[in-house]
Amino acid sequence: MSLALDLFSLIAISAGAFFFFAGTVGLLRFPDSLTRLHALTKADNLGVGLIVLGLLPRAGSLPMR
Amino acid sequence: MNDVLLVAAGFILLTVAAGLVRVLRGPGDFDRMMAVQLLGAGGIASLLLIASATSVAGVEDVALGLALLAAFASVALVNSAETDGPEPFEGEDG
Amino acid sequence: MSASTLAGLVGAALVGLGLYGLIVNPQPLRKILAFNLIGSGAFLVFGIVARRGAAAGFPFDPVPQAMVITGIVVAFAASALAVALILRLREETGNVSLDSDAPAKPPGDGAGAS
Amino acid sequence: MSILQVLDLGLAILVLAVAGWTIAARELFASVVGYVAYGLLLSIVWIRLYAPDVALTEAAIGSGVTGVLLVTTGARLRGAGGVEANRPPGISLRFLAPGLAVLVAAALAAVVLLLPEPPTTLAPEAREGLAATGLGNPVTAVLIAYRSFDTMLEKVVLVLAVVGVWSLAPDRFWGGAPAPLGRARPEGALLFLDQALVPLGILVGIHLFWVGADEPGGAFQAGAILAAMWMIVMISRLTEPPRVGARWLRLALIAGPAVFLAVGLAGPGMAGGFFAYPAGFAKPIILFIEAFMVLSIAVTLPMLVAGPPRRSPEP
Repeated sequence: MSLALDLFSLIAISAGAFFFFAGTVGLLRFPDSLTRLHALTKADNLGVGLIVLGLLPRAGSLPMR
Repeated sequence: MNDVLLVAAGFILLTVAAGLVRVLRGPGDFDRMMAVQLLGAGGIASLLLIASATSVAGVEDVALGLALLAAFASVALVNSAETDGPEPFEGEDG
Repeated sequence: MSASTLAGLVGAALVGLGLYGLIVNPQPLRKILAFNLIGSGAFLVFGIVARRGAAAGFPFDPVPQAMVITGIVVAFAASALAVALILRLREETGNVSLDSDAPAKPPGDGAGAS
Repeated sequence: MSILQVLDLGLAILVLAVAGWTIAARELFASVVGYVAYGLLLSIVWIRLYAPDVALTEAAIGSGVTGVLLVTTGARLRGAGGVEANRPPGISLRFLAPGLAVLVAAALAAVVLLLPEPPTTLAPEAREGLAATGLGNPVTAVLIAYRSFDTMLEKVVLVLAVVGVWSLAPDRFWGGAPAPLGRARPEGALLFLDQALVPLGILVGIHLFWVGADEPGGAFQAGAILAAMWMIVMISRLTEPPRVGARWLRLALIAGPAVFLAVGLAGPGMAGGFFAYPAGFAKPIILFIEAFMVLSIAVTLPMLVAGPPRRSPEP
């Protein structure tokens, strides 16, 4: 069970980090403000969301641990 | 596992720090603000990762507060950014 | 080097940076910003005192931390007062210069002088 | 070198770089944007120092509300020109200032490196005090119980700052309302954000106050969040800054220190000491005081940002 949860954390956090990377590339490379905003919102929502999801199994109050 | 969290935190911090180049280059005020928004999101993410790896208790509420304040800061910055329209604060002397 | 020593050195460097900005930057609002930079550097130095004082089962000494929290709030109150003074100065003299021999405009529509 | 050390070093460089930008930027706005980013990074440094309470206070008041104060003032000053009216410093100052800054920074760095070993600490005393209060968060216990007199006086300082700001108003505006915080025409997106964010923010503020007894959080952080929510509503012009003569405003401003002082003065009767809390009742009394402190802080911070009254009081 613990191994599966660790694997879940790993995948979710890696995916979140990837979205941050993509958001930054978009912010730096896209030509105008509106397209940059578009890239930014992906990083904001998916990046933080996935990382919080990945950290969930490590939260102390979860009885599964 | 802790090392993985720290590497992820470092990676996110590095990417959003690269995004801060937009603060330097601009060109407009709104581009600068967007870079800070990205840093806000990345900062919250790496803060959670670091706190989880070094076992600092109770950072969930800190992250919640930071997220709210990032939204507040962007509202206030948009409000006072220079635009082409009329002056943002009209004089309303009685 | 431990994490807390590094943070303390960052705090010292921030105080230096803020001091430089406070002296060199001509705009009053930027001076207030630089002053806040000095403040946060000093708080950081205080913070490592708290971290080094870890004892009795706490990973930190709560007394300096509580003092830093009150300090941050008082620093904000001081900034707000300084900003209000700048706004009043603009109202009285027509500009926000801190130069004593700056070109002074006549006071705006009878705003002060009571 | 472990991963954590590399991370710390990178964080330190990043903080210093952003701080350098706030000093070096040409315009006020770019500088303040850098300052808000700096506050966020600094809160990660505070987490590394195991100080989540300070991290939230620093991000909320130290960089968030201070940054908003500065850009709002910048926009107000821009309205009539004259922001750039100052001359750059002379040539001698430009060479002296870096020397002085390096000297002060080096002296402080020496202090940091030469801190006494073993470190002095008050943590055991705070631990004893914590046991008496029934709280779980040592920082809150220090603020409200162990060093309660300091915290009360610090609230008085906030009230004095409001008095100072208000007394800078011209006589004819006395008792009136401060200038509006937002643009003349509110925008649709902002109104939508109000509806989505502000109720959530109020909930989070109250939550931070309540968990502050046992976990990171407390009166200052909760008050700052609630203050930020009120300022958002004022920025979108759904409500205007209140008249400074309004009785409810005056009462809300002094409620925190007044209740705190009253409980402190009742201490000798209840528990045999100035600012002493009776055994067994400490926690409810502390939460009672904190509730009024949250109210006072939530009202004080927006009034400090709004500035002195700028409109004549209604007859």
